[in-house]
Amino acid sequence: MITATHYLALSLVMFTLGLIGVMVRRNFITVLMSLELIFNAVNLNLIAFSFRLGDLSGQILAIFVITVAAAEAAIGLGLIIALTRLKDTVILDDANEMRS
Amino acid sequence: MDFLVSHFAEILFYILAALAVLGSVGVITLKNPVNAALSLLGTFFIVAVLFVLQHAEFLAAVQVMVYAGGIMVLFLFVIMLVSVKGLKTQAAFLSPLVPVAIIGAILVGALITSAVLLGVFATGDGGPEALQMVDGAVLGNTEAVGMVLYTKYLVPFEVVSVVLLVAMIGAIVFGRKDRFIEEQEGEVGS
Amino acid sequence: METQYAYLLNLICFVPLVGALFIVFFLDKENSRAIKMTATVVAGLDFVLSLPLWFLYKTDGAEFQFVTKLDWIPSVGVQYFFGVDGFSVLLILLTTLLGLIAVYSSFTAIAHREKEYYVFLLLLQVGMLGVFCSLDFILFYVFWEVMLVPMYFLIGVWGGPRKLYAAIKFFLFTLVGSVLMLIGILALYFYNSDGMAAIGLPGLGNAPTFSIPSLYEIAPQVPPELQFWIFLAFFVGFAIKVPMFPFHTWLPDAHVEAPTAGSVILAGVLLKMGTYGFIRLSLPLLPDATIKAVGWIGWLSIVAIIYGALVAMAQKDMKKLVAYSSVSHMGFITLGMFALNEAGLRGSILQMLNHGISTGALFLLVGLIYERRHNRMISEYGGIAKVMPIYAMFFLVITLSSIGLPTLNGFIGEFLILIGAFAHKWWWALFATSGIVLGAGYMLWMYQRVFFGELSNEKNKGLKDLNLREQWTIIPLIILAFWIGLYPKPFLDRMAPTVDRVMERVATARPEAALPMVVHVSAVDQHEEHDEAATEHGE
Amino acid sequence: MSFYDLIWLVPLFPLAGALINGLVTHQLGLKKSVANIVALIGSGLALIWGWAAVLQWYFTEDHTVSYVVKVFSWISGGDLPLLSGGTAPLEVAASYQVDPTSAVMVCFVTLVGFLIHLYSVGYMHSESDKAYSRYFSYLNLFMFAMLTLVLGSNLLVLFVGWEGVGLCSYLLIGFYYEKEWCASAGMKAFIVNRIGDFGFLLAIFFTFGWFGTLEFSELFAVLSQHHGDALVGAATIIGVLLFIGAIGKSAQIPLFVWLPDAMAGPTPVSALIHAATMVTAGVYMVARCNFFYQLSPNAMLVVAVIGGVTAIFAATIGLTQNDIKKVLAYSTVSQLGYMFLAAGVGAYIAAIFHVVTHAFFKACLFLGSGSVIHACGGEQDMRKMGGLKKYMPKTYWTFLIATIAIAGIPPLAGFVSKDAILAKAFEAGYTDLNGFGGAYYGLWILGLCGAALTAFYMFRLVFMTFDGAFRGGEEAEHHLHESPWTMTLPLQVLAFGSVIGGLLIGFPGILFHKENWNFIEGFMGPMILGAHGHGAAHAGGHAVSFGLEWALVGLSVTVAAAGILVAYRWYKTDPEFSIPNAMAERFPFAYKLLLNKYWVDELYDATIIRGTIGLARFCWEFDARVVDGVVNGTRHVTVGTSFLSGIFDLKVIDGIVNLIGTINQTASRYFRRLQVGFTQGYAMVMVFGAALLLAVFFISF
Repeated sequence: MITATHYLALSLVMFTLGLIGVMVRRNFITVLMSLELIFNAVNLNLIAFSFRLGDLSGQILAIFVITVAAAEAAIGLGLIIALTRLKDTVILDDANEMRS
Repeated sequence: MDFLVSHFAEILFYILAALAVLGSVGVITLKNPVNAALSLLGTFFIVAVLFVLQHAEFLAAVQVMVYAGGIMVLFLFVIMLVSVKGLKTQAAFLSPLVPVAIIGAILVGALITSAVLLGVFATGDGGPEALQMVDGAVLGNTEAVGMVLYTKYLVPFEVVSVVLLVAMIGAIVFGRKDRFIEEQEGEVGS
Repeated sequence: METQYAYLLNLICFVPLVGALFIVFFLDKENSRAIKMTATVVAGLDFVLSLPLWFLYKTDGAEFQFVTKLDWIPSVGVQYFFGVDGFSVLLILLTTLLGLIAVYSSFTAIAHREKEYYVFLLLLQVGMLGVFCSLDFILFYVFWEVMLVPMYFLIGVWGGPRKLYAAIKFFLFTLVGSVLMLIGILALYFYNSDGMAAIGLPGLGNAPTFSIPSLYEIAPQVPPELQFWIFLAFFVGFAIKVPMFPFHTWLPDAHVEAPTAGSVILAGVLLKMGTYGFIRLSLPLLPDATIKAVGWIGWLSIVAIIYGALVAMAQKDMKKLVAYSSVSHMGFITLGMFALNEAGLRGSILQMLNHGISTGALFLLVGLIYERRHNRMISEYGGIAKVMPIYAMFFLVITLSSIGLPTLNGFIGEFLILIGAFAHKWWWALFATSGIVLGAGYMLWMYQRVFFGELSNEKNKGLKDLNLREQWTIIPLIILAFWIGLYPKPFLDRMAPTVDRVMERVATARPEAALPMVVHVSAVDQHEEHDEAATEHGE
Repeated sequence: MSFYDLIWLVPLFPLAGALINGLVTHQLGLKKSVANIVALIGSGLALIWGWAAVLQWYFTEDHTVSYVVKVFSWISGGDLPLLSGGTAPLEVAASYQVDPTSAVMVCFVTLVGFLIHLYSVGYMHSESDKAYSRYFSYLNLFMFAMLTLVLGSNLLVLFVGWEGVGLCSYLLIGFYYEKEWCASAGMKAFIVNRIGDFGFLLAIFFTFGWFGTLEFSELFAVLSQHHGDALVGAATIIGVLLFIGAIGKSAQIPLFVWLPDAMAGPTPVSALIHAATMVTAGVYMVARCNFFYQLSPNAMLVVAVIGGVTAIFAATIGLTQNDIKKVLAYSTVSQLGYMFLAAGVGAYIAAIFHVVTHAFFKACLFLGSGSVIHACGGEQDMRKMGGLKKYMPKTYWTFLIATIAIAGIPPLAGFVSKDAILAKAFEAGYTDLNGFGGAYYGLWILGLCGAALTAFYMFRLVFMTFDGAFRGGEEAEHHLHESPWTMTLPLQVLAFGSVIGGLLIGFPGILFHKENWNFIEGFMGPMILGAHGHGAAHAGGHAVSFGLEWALVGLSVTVAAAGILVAYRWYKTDPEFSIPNAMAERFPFAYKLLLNKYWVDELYDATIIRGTIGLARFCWEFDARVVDGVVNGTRHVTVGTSFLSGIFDLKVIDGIVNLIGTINQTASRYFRRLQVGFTQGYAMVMVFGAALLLAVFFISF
């Protein structure tokens, strides 16, 4: 019978993969995508507990997480556009000066 | 066959889990960002299904609409913008840091699991059914969520809306071409 | 406790202070005449005030007379306790006389910064008089320290070429001594009141007090070991001041570098502080330790006598020679004192006066010639008697007084000391008398090289003899020298009660520290229980 | 109030004279005549008062006891434990006494003193006014000191006089202080005396230590009772120590070096101090303290031996001296040896008698030599004199009489007293006094040889100076003149004294069975311990038979005559003194030995004087290096530690502070590399940070 542990294990794997993605990939967009992955893992976790505890607040929190993720993605992509306009590159390494 | 039937739920979960993991790995390893985006899209869908399994139907819907529909479209749009400008997108990995990152991630993962394992033993008073009940009448998950959202969690709801607003403004500011940046470039050039 | 005329003592002690303050505030630096006059008047007044002490002191009266006793720090038992006995009266008179002479002998000697000079001279006087008058340990210690500072400045500012080295050496040497003395005082104080828990020594439980007469009472009860340590602390403090043999090296430097008046007072009175301390504090307060210490202190004094005389013989500088000669003379005084019999003690007290007079005069004389020729090397002089006959005559009389020629003061003191030392241990007198022969040797040799022979050195031809003022710095001392030489009875009578009391107190020592001097001890069983009444053996 | 009650006026008059001369006439530079009058009055009054007191005392008081006059109590030293147990109060009074010994001494000291004062008036005339008054003030001061010494009633007052005369001899020898060797002679005299006084002082302490008193009368009483041998040890120690003092003062063997040099002083000084009075103080002291010597045979032997040896030793040196005053000086040392020989054999009265007679003729000789030197313009070398007989008849005759007296030709004073000494010496040997008979015999023989030598060198002196031709230069011969009356009168008085003095004072009654004619023996008898009654030394009757006495007289006269003949033969007949010169070549070493006084001075100089100065220098070096070194050492140590703490402070503490600075710097250099905008790096750091936090959380949980 699938218990919360299974879901937790899955969310853990997804979280770790997302984390690796953020740290390893040089492409800014891919990094954002990995970030989205982490968000999903968190949601999965919340839902698992919400199901297990029979308490809706888990789902409410997941909704909020999704909205924040959306906002975050918007901002991230805005950044990418600004970056590309400035540096014509999307590789994170080149963006290493604070000056514009 | 009865094995399949009796264990249908477990088998379904394992398949979905495997697919989710595969999708995640794809997001990380695929060189071309478009392929990665698609793999991410797949992962979103798998997660939505999992939500359904967990009686979080409203959430699954929201997941599909917001994530898959909204954010993925945004990503693809930006990817297209980037490839139109012909920016170099190869050299995907930071070779020296790969092992460090992996170890780090596993470490964090191990720590979180242990936290979670400890949490597993937490027991709630309600069962899975409670997810659909509103004042004792099983209405459905969405009604239950709406009821709770607009009563108990009204303040956070408002706060989140403000966050969204701020994000929009930010995105607009980044997005449009305004005089400020030209001046910078003009100044730098002189 | 005769307290009649007590105001006199306070007046004597603090008139110079008032004078000094007056000079500081009311006289400006330029008109040196006014400063000199005030200083002389103040010193003169001080001397005149001290004269009645000589007549009013009743030899058969109470032990301490002219007593003023006021509470100063009652919680700790410190009192403003002034009082004198015969011995202090004599020293006070010596101090005021030498102070007066020092002031009016330095009119021409000191040119720069006269104002501070006279102020320091008067402050020094206050310090010295305070030491002789105070009968409270803390008051005694305060004046003991007060005395150092002006002397340090006198040497340090108006001294000769190596004045700073000498001043600092003098100051540090004496300071170390006085600090150790303070430790001794405190040890005694605590033992008297509530004991020293730290070293597990139970106190006597009396009321805490620093007054010396009351500590005299408890002296016999102090255990011998503690007495020994306190004696050692006192000994170092006083031996440096005397100065006794190993601690004497500051004296020649201090004398050579000090200005004339400074070294007159240094030799005349400051050296007496050490011996005064011994007689006033060490002997009566620590009878057992004194008796044990008689042996090695005797040897130290004999070494000082002979060693001082020999080193004096090898000197080329007149002041250094006189300085080492006073080491030898002070050796006599300590020898007489630790012979622990009446003649020895009387001799040492009288010799203190004599040494003050003769060495003080010697330094004045050397100072006078130094003022003329700014040189103290004996080789520079020769045949001075032809040019300065009066000076030569004065110098001769003082030299004879210092080598102890009969009919002069030196002889009386030395004779009493030697016969006292002889009564104690006969070979003590043997060695000490050789000191007299050496003394005659180096003094006359110096006198001959300076005054006799041809007037070879050109610079000496123009020397003019002493004028009236300069003569009157020496004449009072010569008159005193002849007076003590020919008729010492009044002096001896005034110090007799002090000597008897010190002897009584030393005799209270426990039997096992028996008085070694009485040759054949009657068959007193030595090892009976020691706190049984100390039987008076011998007589 | 009789004269002798105010006996203390006798020393006071010269003291007053000295003070007036010293302070008034000298300072104001008054004329010589003032100084003369004051000085002469001073010593004259002493003479008159002294003789009056003595005579009055002689006729009214009992002679056998000394009449003590206490002036004031001088030193009071409280109770003192004695060597003999118990305690005694130390009460020393300034008191004088009149008794036979001091009477005799006072008489001849005042007389000779006054005569020499008179003589000095003429002799010192050439000096400046100031020096003149200074001279007379010192001379009067000497009279005061000598009279105090003689009249003192206890050892301490005697010591005061003792040191007083030492001081005056120092001042008067060094009178011509411009001349370096005069001053050093003065100092030498004083220091040698001081060495003698070292012994004297110890003797005083021992006396008080044993007897608890210093008064002669009390000591005499205590010692006359004690017959047991308990006190022999004490008496010996005190006797020997006292004798050390006497050696220093009366220039005996080890400490005689200062007397020949003392001739540097003016001649009247030599006459008064170094012939008549001061040098005899030692003899007087031994005679005064005879009770010590009577009790201890060893002390007496020591005195006798040193006296005898000095007599012969000084006589031998006198043979070769060419300076007229040096000859007289050595003759004085020799005569003093005789006096101590007499004291050593127990004949204290003979010693004092010889002192008196010696004072007369030796003073006459010195004053004579003074007028000779005065005439020859300060020349003292006999080889440059000669034939003065013609120019100075009075001086010549008085000089000749005195020489005959000293040579020991009867009936003059010299013979009487010297013969008495030799007789007593022989008798001591004969009666085996205290068991040292052999030693006394030897000393008697030495005495005889000495007498011969004395006669020889005295007549050598007379012949060399007064006979033959004048060997001095032409112009010196011109102002050869007889001295004024002030100088010749004292000479004549003294010559007269040396003629009749002997018989008058100590007539050798023994030779004529008339003991009581010997005035001095009777007069001073009671003063000598055991003179009557137990006296071991010489019992009532004479051990020596009558015939033997005359034989002794004959022997000593023949010996003296032999000496004179040899001198006559060698010096009178041939003016070139060929024989003595020949003798000198034959025995060059002996001649040089005697001429240079056995090199005693050089010996002392090399050993004692250089030794003490060397030791003194060593002590000074030691003092400067070691004792001061220790002090400076502590200074360096403290300076060193402060220096170290300075360095420590600089290096360690500052070091730490700087270290922290450098750490930051280097650390920042590394960290900077982390902060390069490498976003992924930041992410990684965040992950590590989070991991770390969680780990900590779990561990603590």
